[in-house]
Amino acid sequence: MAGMTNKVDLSVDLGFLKLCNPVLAASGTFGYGLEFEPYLDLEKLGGFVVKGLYFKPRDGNPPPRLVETASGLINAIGLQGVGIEAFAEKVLPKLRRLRTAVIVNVCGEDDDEYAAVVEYLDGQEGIAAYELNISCPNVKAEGLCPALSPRTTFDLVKRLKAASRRPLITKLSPNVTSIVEIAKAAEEAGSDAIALVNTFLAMAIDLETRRPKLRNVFGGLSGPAIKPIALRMVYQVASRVRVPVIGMGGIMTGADALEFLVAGAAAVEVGTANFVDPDAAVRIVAEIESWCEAHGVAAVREVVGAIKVS
Amino acid sequence: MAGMTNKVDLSVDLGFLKLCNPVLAASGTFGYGLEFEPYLDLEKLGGFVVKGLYFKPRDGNPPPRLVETASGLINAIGLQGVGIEAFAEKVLPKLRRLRTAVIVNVCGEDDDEYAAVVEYLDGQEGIAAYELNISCPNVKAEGLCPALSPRTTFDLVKRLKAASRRPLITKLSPNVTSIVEIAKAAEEAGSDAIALVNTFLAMAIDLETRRPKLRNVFGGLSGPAIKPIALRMVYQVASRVRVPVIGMGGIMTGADALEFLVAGAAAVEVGTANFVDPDAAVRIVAEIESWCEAHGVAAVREVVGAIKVS
Amino acid sequence: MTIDRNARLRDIRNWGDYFHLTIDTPDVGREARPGQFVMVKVGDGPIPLLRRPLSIHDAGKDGIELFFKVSGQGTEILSRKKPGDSLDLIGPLGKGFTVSDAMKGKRAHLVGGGRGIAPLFFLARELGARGVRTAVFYGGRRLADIPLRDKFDKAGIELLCSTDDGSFGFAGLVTELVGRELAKTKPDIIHACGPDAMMKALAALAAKHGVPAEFSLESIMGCGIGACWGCVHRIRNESGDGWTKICEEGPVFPGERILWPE
Amino acid sequence: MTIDRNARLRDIRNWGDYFHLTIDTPDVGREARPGQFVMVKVGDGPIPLLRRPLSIHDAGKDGIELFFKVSGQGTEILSRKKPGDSLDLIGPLGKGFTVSDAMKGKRAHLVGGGRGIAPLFFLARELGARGVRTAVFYGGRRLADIPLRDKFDKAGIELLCSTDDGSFGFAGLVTELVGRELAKTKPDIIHACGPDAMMKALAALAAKHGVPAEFSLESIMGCGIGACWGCVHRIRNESGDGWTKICEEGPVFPGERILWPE
Ligand SMILES: Cc1cc2nc3c(=O)[nH]c(=O)nc-3n(C[C@H](O)[C@H](O)[C@H](O)COP(=O)(O)OP(=O)(O)OC[C@H]3O[C@@H](n4cnc5c(N)ncnc54)[C@H](O)[C@@H]3O)c2cc1C
Ligand SMILES: Cc1cc2nc3c(=O)[nH]c(=O)nc-3n(C[C@H](O)[C@H](O)[C@H](O)COP(=O)(O)OP(=O)(O)OC[C@H]3O[C@@H](n4cnc5c(N)ncnc54)[C@H](O)[C@@H]3O)c2cc1C
Ligand SMILES: Cc1cc2nc3c(=O)[nH]c(=O)nc-3n(C[C@H](O)[C@H](O)[C@H](O)COP(=O)(O)O)c2cc1C
Ligand SMILES: Cc1cc2nc3c(=O)[nH]c(=O)nc-3n(C[C@H](O)[C@H](O)[C@H](O)COP(=O)(O)O)c2cc1C
Ligand code: FES
Ligand code: FES
Repeated sequence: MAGMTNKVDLSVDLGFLKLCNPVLAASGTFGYGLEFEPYLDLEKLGGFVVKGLYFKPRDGNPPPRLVETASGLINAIGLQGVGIEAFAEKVLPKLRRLRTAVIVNVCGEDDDEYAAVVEYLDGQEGIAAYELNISCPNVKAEGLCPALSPRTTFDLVKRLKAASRRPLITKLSPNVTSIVEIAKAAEEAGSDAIALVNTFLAMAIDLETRRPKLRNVFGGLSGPAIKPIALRMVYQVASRVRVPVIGMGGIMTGADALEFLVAGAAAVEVGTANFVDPDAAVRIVAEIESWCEAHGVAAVREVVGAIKVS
Repeated sequence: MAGMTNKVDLSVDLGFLKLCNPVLAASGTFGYGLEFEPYLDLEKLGGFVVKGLYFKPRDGNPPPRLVETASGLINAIGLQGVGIEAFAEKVLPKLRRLRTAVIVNVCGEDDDEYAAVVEYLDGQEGIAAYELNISCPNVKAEGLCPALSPRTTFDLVKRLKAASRRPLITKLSPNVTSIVEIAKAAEEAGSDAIALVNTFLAMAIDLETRRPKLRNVFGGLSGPAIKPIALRMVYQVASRVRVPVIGMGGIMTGADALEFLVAGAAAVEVGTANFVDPDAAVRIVAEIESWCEAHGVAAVREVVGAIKVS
Repeated sequence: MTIDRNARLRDIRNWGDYFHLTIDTPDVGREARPGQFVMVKVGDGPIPLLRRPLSIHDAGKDGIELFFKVSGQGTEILSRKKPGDSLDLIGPLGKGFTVSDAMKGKRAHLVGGGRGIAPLFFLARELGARGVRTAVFYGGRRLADIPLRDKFDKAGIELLCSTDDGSFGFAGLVTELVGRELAKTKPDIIHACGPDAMMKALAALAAKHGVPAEFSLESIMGCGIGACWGCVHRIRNESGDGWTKICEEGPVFPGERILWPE
Repeated sequence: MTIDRNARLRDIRNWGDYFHLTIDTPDVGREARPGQFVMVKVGDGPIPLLRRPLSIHDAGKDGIELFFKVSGQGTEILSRKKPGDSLDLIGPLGKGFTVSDAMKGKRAHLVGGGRGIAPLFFLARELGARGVRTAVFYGGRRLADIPLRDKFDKAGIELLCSTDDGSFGFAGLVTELVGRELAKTKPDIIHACGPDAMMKALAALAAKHGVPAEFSLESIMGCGIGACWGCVHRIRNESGDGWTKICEEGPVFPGERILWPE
């Protein structure tokens, strides 16, 4: 935690967005940001992505919505949320005052709803970018979502790119055969960055009752368990697309974050760790800084994509 | 470990093969079986699947070949093995004497090699079935294997079905968008059973050297970390195909095994657990038996597919 | 709402599976109100991954007390801590029971089932201090499940016990015991915490007798701070019946707002 | 080859990061030969998932001794065990150093670097018992890295120490110290265990002086029993140079069969 001396240049440049450091809080794990004010200084983050928003308020799935697994967490929240209007009226004015990047995670039941959210938000100030959540496994049957096919990814991103005045970050699903193919489709459609990964479609069974532990049957697996697969996908994608990649999946420490940067991520998102330690994201910033200092790294962007494969 | 009283009927019938209990040791984690004789009675297992065999001996990948992750293990062995002739001459005669199901995990660089292995083994006695390993992520670049597409799965299984006099179990890869689609392709092509899952394509990075921890860069993730995803896939497939499903992925205890059975698996395979406890597979048999006893389950097959989803 | 990474276990006692911890954590202790809870980190690694919610059993200027039953891996790990061990906890969290000076001279029934007794000691003390005439109904399956009897007695709190198997006190469910009392004297409020089935039955009972009631709900909690939306319960709101985060708006809700699952 | 789930830690000592365990495990103790190892389960959960290989530092009818350096999570957990704790280990595993009566009167150099000294105490004792004239070369970075000096001295085993920083004994790499001795007296065999770089340099040295040498190799091990193919090293075999499982055919190999990585 020592040494916030700013000797290390932690800033990263995504092209469309400059961040004071590469650590963002991940959507759905950081509420609307304000929930965390008692625990950390939001302005010490590179930024944060608010919980996924549909146009309309959503009630989400019935509980139980969470189950722990070995080094992992399965959630089936089902994107409960206040809807875009309540967000713009009640939450956004407070976020706007913060000197940190506020990214909105955009959802939709269908392409039209995504477009409506983007259009509506385009009329609002104080948003740095949209993260298109085309990859939530908890909403439709058995994890169906646009990010499962290059075609639906391309079509949706293309439409939203044309509709939006803001940069688009497309967030991909790991539940696919070729993450590279989907990433390329998003890039080709004009996405300004690629974020990955969302959660893995998973389930757990209560042996005594013989019922799924989640009322929704299926949920999304996150946490340290998924890190090795997420890191692999980030590495595969980062070397194949030109746009910046934002990596995530099981990041709990500065070292974890640095591994994603080394694999090629230009920035990272911290998800489940925020539940364990509400101040995890700023601790991770501090740990990255300490590591850079100890390793003579003057600017964190030097380690981005620095992986040596011979 | 108590109560091997045979009060519970542990036998399961895969149609083409009756097993004295539903627990098989998984390929690649149980050597050629004989390595485990000092630690357990092989005949107390439902059976075991020997390490993947190509026609020719194979040298495998350079080390490091293993790396531990949170509740997981990534391996990049690369299917080192003695080849089919040495196996038939030196190993098979010893296995033939065992009263347990010996299943051979069949590999190939291309379709012709798979066919050659099957043809060669068809001339040998003492094999209960072939498990077609069309899903090893450690052999070709970035995990490429036939099980990634329904087309290649169908073609290969169809060809091998026609070539083989023995039942075929097709072992699927979890690294796909729709496991159900691949399973159906295997079933349609004549596979007598579906085994899943093989390992998840993954990687780990050594932050200090900035190199992948595995010399092969990529490897396959197994162990408790993957169980929630594996269980989900087994559940999805079991309700969609008519042939029996053999489930695996992170089974460490009898309770884990029973969850796979409840999800619809007719039998299970135990993998990484064999490394931790060489007698894990028989312990799991005993734990299943105790659980059945304690829960008034007279025959383990009663719990197969017993999941209640309302 | 503090993260205290250096809370210190001063004392740990147990009766079978039930454990009582005394923890030095002044900031949390001073702020705490009855019915609030803390999120405790039980291990250092990712198993178990999440913190565990535990009600504040009592609080003072030096810290808090917890009372829990070993119910799985997390509470098992916690039960093996030793005096002097440092603990990492977040609290006080949530909104607690209604405690106000306006209650002076009124009568409150506090109903706890099993580990659900945890928050009621603190509540009984605070109500007592405000001149509320408080009776605690404490139910368990067997004698072994109501280990806090002496503690309430010593604190001079009126206590009525029940056990399902009749090994101590009233023989039967605690709700039956409460029902008999309600037939005699009607309190001004009921506060309760316990298994869902107990609370649901009690809610019906309270409604029947026209007594307002407050319930402390349980749920698996991902974060305890309103960030994960994991802990929801059906609650009647102005805007309709929605899934409401019990860590943030609760865990205590008035009975008439709670929609119990079938 | 036994799984002893009830091995018992009798004694644990340490010098900084280096730990010495005395373990009651009679079956393993009786069977053990120098250079063999055990696979120790360090935790009960899946973190870390795998057992850890540790050389048998000494053995007798009651059990074995281990000597290790805390090198990561697994050895750290092991270092926190207390006397009386039960341990779960498998062993003895692998093929050890060559120890035979035919060596009587001959001269052996044993070379250990850092934690690599572990198997050499048992070996030195067994060679000594067979009338082999044994000298142990024990190298470390600093004085703190060669904590077993006294133990060898007390056992009456000839010991030559080196430290890279010159804080004790010969100032320099242990291989330099061995090189100087080789220039004076040529042993009949060299046995070594230590970091790869040390062993590689020593192999060159031994070859130059025409002295046969045996090396105990290290690798990450998945199983220790030949089942996972994880622990391979390039070894010259009759059938060519292949990746060979060191848990099964090793961990000790004659120098001329080992192909060192670049
Ligand atoms: C606000 C709040 C206050 C609480 N206060 C207390 C208290 O003071 N004393 C006490 O003994 N217990 C209390 N609980 C319950 C306690 O949190 C759980 O018993 C504990 O989290 C179980 O963790 P575990 O790791 O031991 O068991 P696990 O292995 O996680 O779970 C054991 C079983 O309990 C279920 N479970 C897990 N977490 C919860 C939960 N939060 N609520 C209900 N069921 C759960 C699991 O699904 C499983 O069936 C409280 C819960 C809440 C929400
Ligand atoms: C046959 C054999 C005998 C051994 N005997 C001893 C002994 O007597 N005393 C002793 O101190 N150590 C010994 N080792 C090394 C010891 O096994 C490792 O230090 C230990 O497994 C590290 O585990 P960890 O969880 O503490 O560290 P980890 O966190 O697992 O690893 C720390 C670092 O060591 C590397 N590493 C992990 N396992 C091994 C390994 N098996 N060999 C080499 N590097 C590894 C990792 O890649 C990492 O860089 C032996 C190894 C083998 C193969
Ligand atoms: C409870 C929960 C809710 C989530 N909600 C969202 C969401 O609304 N939108 C989204 O894009 N991702 C959502 N995610 C996925 C995370 O943003 C992240 O992609 C994933 O959890 C992997 O990162 P982690 O392992 O660090 O948690 C959610 C994850 C969790 C655990
Ligand atoms: C070291 C290792 C080697 C493996 N080799 C093979 C193999 O040869 N053929 C195969 O089909 N699967 C192989 N597998 C995959 C396992 O059989 C199994 O599908 C996978 O490990 C998931 O099960 P688990 O989590 O219980 O280990 C291997 C797994 C490991 C860990
Ligand atoms: S526990 Fe996370 S929102 Fe309530
Ligand atoms: S450690 Fe598994 S084969 Fe050697």
